[in-house]
Amino acid sequence: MIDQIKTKAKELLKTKKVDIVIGYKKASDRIGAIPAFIDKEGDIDKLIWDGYCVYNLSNYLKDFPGKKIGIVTKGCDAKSMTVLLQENQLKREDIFIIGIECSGIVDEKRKGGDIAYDERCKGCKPATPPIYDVLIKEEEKKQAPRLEQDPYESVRKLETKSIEEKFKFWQDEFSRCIRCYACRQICPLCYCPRCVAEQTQPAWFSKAVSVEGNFSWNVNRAMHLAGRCIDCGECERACPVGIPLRDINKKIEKDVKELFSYEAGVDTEQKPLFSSFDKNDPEDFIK
Amino acid sequence: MKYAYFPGCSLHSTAKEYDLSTKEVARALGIELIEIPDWICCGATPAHITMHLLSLALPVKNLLKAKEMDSFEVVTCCAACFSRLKIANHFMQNDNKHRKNVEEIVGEPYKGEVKVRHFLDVLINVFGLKNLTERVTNKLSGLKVACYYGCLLTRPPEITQLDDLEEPHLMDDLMKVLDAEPVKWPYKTECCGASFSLTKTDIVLKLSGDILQMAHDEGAQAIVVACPLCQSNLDLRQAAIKKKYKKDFNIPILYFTQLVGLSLGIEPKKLGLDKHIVNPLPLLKERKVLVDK
Amino acid sequence: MKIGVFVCHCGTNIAGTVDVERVSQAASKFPKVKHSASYKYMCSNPGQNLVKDAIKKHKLDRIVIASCSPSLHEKTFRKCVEAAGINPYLIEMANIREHCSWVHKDREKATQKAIELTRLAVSKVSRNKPLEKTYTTIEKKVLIIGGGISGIQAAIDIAFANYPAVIVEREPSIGGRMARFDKTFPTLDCAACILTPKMVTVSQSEHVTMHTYSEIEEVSGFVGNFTVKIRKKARSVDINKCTGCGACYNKCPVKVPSEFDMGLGKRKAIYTPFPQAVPNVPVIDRENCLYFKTKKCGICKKICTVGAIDYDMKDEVIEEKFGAIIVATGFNQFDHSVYGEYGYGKHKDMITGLHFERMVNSSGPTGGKIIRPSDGKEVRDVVFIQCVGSRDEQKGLPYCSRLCCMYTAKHALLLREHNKDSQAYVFYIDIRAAGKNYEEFVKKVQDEYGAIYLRGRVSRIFEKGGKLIVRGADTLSGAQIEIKADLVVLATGLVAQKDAPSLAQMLHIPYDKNNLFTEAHPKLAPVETITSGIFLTGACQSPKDIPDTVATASAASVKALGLMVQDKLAREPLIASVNQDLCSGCLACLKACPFSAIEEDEIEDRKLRRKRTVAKVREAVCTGCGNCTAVCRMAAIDLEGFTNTQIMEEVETL
Amino acid sequence: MSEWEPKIVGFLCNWCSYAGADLAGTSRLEYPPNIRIIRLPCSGRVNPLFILKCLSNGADGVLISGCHIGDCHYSEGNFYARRRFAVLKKLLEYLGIDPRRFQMSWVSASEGDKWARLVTELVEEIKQAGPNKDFVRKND
Amino acid sequence: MQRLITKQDLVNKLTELLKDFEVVGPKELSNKGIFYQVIEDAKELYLGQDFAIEPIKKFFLEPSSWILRHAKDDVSLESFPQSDKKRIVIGARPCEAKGLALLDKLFDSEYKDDFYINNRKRTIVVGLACAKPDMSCFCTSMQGSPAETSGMDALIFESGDGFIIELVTDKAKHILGSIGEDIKEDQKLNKDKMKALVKKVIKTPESLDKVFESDYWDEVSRPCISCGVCTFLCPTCHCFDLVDEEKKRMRCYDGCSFPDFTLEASGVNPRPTKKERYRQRVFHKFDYFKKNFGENLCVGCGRCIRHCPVKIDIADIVDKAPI
Repeated sequence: MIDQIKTKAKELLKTKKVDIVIGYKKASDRIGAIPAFIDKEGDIDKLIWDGYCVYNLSNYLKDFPGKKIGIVTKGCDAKSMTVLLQENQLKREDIFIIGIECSGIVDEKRKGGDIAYDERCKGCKPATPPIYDVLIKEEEKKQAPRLEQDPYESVRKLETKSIEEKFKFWQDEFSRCIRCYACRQICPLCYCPRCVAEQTQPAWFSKAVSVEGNFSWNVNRAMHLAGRCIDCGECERACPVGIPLRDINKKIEKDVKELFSYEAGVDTEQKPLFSSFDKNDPEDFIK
Repeated sequence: MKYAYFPGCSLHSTAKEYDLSTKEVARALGIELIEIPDWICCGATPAHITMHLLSLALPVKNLLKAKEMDSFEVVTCCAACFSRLKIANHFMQNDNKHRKNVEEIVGEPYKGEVKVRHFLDVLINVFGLKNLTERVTNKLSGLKVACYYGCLLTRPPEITQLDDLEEPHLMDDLMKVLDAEPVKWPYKTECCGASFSLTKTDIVLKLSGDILQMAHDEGAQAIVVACPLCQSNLDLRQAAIKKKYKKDFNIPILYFTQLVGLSLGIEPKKLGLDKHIVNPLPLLKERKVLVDK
Repeated sequence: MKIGVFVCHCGTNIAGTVDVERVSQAASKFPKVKHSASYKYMCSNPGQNLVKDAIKKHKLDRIVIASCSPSLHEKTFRKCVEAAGINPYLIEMANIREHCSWVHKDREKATQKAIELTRLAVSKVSRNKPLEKTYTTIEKKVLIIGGGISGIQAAIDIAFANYPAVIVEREPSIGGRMARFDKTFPTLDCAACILTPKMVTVSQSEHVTMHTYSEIEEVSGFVGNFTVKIRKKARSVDINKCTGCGACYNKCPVKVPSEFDMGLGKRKAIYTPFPQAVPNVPVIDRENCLYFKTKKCGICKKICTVGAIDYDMKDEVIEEKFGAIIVATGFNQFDHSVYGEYGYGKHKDMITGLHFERMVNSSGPTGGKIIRPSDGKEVRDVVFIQCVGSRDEQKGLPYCSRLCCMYTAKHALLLREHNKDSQAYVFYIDIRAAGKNYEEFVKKVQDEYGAIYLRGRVSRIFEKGGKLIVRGADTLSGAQIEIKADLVVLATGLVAQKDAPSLAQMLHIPYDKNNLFTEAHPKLAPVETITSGIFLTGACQSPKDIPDTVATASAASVKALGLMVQDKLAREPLIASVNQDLCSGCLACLKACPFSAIEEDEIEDRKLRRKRTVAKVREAVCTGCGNCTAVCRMAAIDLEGFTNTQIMEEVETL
Repeated sequence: MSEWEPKIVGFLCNWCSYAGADLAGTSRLEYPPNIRIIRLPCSGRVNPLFILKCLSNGADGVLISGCHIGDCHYSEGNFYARRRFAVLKKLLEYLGIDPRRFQMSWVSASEGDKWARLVTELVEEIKQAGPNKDFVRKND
Repeated sequence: MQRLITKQDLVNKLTELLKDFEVVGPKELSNKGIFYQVIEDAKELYLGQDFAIEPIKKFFLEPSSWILRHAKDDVSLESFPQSDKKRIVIGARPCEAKGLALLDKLFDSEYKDDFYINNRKRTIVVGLACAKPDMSCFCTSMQGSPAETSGMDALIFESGDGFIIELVTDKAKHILGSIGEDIKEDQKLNKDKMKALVKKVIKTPESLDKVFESDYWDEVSRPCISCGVCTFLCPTCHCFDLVDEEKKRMRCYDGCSFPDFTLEASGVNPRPTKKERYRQRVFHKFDYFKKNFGENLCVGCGRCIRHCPVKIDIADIVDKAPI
């Protein structure tokens, strides 16, 4: 399968169909992977594909303005490209999507024990990218076990707690936030030229590492991803202090599905969640 | 195909022949009908004119029994049972207040998850007319029938979701497959007066008489029904109508299951064709659609 | 920055509950406040002079007026400070009357709150920016979409004022629905007799241009500056050469059902829809024309002496600019085939009111004979059913179609006039005859023309013995009614044109759940839309009879002319603006703008050294609702007068 | 210090709710003085970040009030607001912010009485919820 | 001076110190990892070998802290009052403590940073020697070792069931000298042997001047996502930003990785792309600081490698720099 990727990459570069291929190569520790940016045919052999190829590479598309890009893409990553296309951040003709029918990636943060599939892969279905130019199937590896139960189990569990318990829970979690903005930077959909967190006129919320500053930042991040987040899980993975960010993203994902039957990243022509409405949207919360 | 079967009280009494023929047809076609053990009243007229909640709780109880059988689809033949079960499901799915009350009565949560089908629906939409065509050995050619649907099978349409409200056609389609000839007539869903059966028989005679007249005028030799109440009214009242209006129709009133049975080559007796007031056998003999054994 | 605060007593209205002096004193200590004062009536001339004098004396550059609701006096004080040399958008008002003194009784608490409200206003004004009104030019031409009576009347009115009007009509002729009518209620004027002169006026006016057999393809721009693409469909007949002699359609061998006659009569493959058509130039129906189907025939071309037939004609798309648009697209008939009780539209001897109009018309397909379409026999018993589709939330329309009562009465009258032995039966729910001489007309039909009115619904119609059996209830007598009818006429309701939503989307005007176009205000702006420069007339907004249609046409014309006579259009500066450096170009704002006031723009990004797409506000279109600002994740778009900085400053001050 | 009085911020649309609050005044309908109104053109103008700012700045409650559905001066603004704040409301509750602290209402220009009643009830609810001390900016 | 102490000795001593001192030490949060936090009960202390995610730096140079405020007259400015509570940090690793020693060179030399100095002065740092360096650790290449004591007042070593404590400063001897018992000569640890535990070894050039313009920086910075993980978690990174909020001035961490770093008010950024910013990071650590203060501004703790969301390895990058 890696041969297929390499063959395709070679062909793309040779025929000048693309200027650069974004894929994965071995990291310095010889175990993990690191994003690879191949613009010379000679470097193609560096490309790898294994369960450590966790990154959502669509984050890098913005780094090469004006260039044609070939990109190795898992199902979840392709969904974020759908949103980027929907939001006018990409031109479809500028990217060549080497779609991977991925069978799951490993959970890097898991300590000890066997190598296990990442939690986010269990809810992933189908693993086929919604958009691609060529599809490469992964045959050798065993599929990540599909999560048969409710994908919102942990969200629901939290929902049932009392308001005080919920506050306590999130206060504890957010208190560790150091505002490194790794969650934002790794997110393929956080592409604002200047994030509101950095603006000073007005200062939207406190930059202090404090209860309200951290709270505001995280609510802001979540709201700005409402109806956009495609649950690639990169924010939670990148967070050095282990804040369960997916539990927030999933909560909104669940709500907008229930309230507005809206799902992110399924259709490039779809209007953004907050730039559209239905006359019959629920309003039982309004007095 | 395996279903929980809810016969209802009529099919165990006045409409025995409907029960018999349904079971025969099902057996012949390999449709497994397992009677819900210990079923109770479906909540029809006696319950629903007295107490709304009772008329919901009774069918829900039956549906819960079906659920215990691990069978998530219930089949019934009686239009009234069909209506009650469907209505109960509708309320349990859409009306929180009623659901809560009913759940309290039956002591179990239920959200309308057991699917309810009429046997007509199963024959046509699940077994399929095409498959049925292949199984017909004894064509009912030349038999002119008026398909009569009555009031409960299609109404209210948002609940029954079975057939066209004003111009139902399921039975007509079925008859065509048996090579019988369904007549075009406007009284398919006209009221037969069943609700007044015992209280104001006069009205029933008038209404049922009109239906028989229209069927007769349009050239029907028999009327096909899918409801035990329709059947008993139209069949039973012909004598009284004769007396009052001096009109002797002598039109046999048959269940669609009986005709399907005949076309599959099942013996008339097994289909209960000997249990009608207006004897259909002479007609069926004349039309040469009886199976000679 | 020098802020002046002026607190109004409003007689005792404010001073009765709020300690105005204390508010004034407290305000003088707010940051950046250089002067504060109070006065009995700040809005009075002496009050305004006090403000003006203080501005000069203390060199104030921003003003807060603590008084009543800004909805009352914001304009007053804007003018006042402007006169004193301050930009009118550098004032804010603290509403200490409606929101404070009038709703609280405790003097201490009310005073406290008044101080707080004033503090809010001071903090907001400290972030205000001077703003200037903007001006746009106006294209002095009006587009009228639809050439029915509505569009015709509007064109006549515009032309009368010597401004150019352009009618776009998709049918081959103008005239619309009214051209199909026989007589009009309640006066029984011949519809053609009163419509034809108007059609001729329009066709002869030097100010009116007609594009018939044409459709709107695309609309862009904004009030004063609409750019419209019009598709002129290939007519296959040169409109400039044709003399209207009619030889072509007389000889054409193909006969098809006539749309104009609702299928009751036939027309040729080359045809004018009706004899008085304007323009009197035929069109070839390419779907049925033998030449187009088989490349044989060509009779019309051979016979045309002026060589007007052009088989190779192509659709042409033209682009024109307009200052205003009048939408006069009219209505469609409700499709009654949804009703099973009426036989799903399958009975041959059941027709609609519009069929009846054609049938009863002496130049119509039956020569004015009222017959049964099934066998051509003259009718005796005719059942009219009102409210078919109308007032039926289940299967039809929730609204009343307004004219069916009247046209049914007219039909009942015409029936008896045409056929002395006939009998009309009318099933109705209510008779709604609210109009000049309308009620009298219905009464006359009942009393003098013997129409039997039955209050009730029809439950079933079926064929028996060659007749239609109509069964229904007469709720007044409580009886069941069964009528053996020769003909049933359904008064089907009026519905929006099928393509109304797509036109509305093109024009960026809202439409309701029935696809009827929505007026800007149901009472006070019934012919305007929320998109300025676009006006509504006739039944595209709601069912209307002819007098109402003509009235709204003239009303819309006046609105359009009101724009035409302006030199320039002034726009309030309280609109959105984009900081293009911050804009990512995601265009969430563009998609969320109810007015299409945002467009794409391309800028050279100096940081990235490349061109990129960003949003840009079309200033003339923006109404200043601010929805865009709230969907902008990067806060790149802001609303003047209610900027993020102003609001955040207010919140900070809490 | 005297008994604690809640501080409530109201973001009101100019055309319906602000006018409704004006009408409450013109009709002399009394209600508690705890609300501070910020006038905006439309409920669609309200950025979710305003709400966060209010809460972290010490407001005990925040109210957004706009035109009833169908009445919006800008025809659609309140539709957008409704969708936006349906999500925010659920999110805040999920994160442990007392749902009473963030509310939304439709008040038309003719509903002065509704406005007065609404504010009275709101103040009562916020009083029960108590001071917003968890989430407030600490002045250390 | 080395002494032998038992776990219980340590717990008892800390319990005693809790009365007068603020005690900071590693805590294990379930599923989240190890975090330095203020300890309220000595039993909460985690003294295992897993590394804390954040370095101890955050107790000396806080992620965000108020430094100035408006005085009561609303016009003049005054410094924010600072805490003078005595503090003991326990469990900091040698690399992190060395980071403090490097920060001292900057904040407590020519330029005096009152806030930092105050935090340093009021704190005793008791380190914990590393018995299990992981594959990201490269302290020995940065003149450190798993048993380095620079920046510390005392260092404890795991030894059997108990610890060996090495008291470095008088401050430490004064407070901790009384616990445990004197150590015998044969029980003393061989610190040099511990160096061998660190497997990752890199070479750092004397100067990077020659490669400043190299395309190498473009290549190695490409995977960088411009987040602040490496700088915020670095025991030596000390860039900060000043923010005015509500009449107060705050300083908070900044990082050369952020796109807004060194963005000027005019809109111009002298380091416009990741390439320049990443190069700045490497040069600051391995070139400029060395030229100014004689040492690399890196202690080889491996945090930036361990926690980089895209596994960028600065050690590898410096090692392979095309000198």
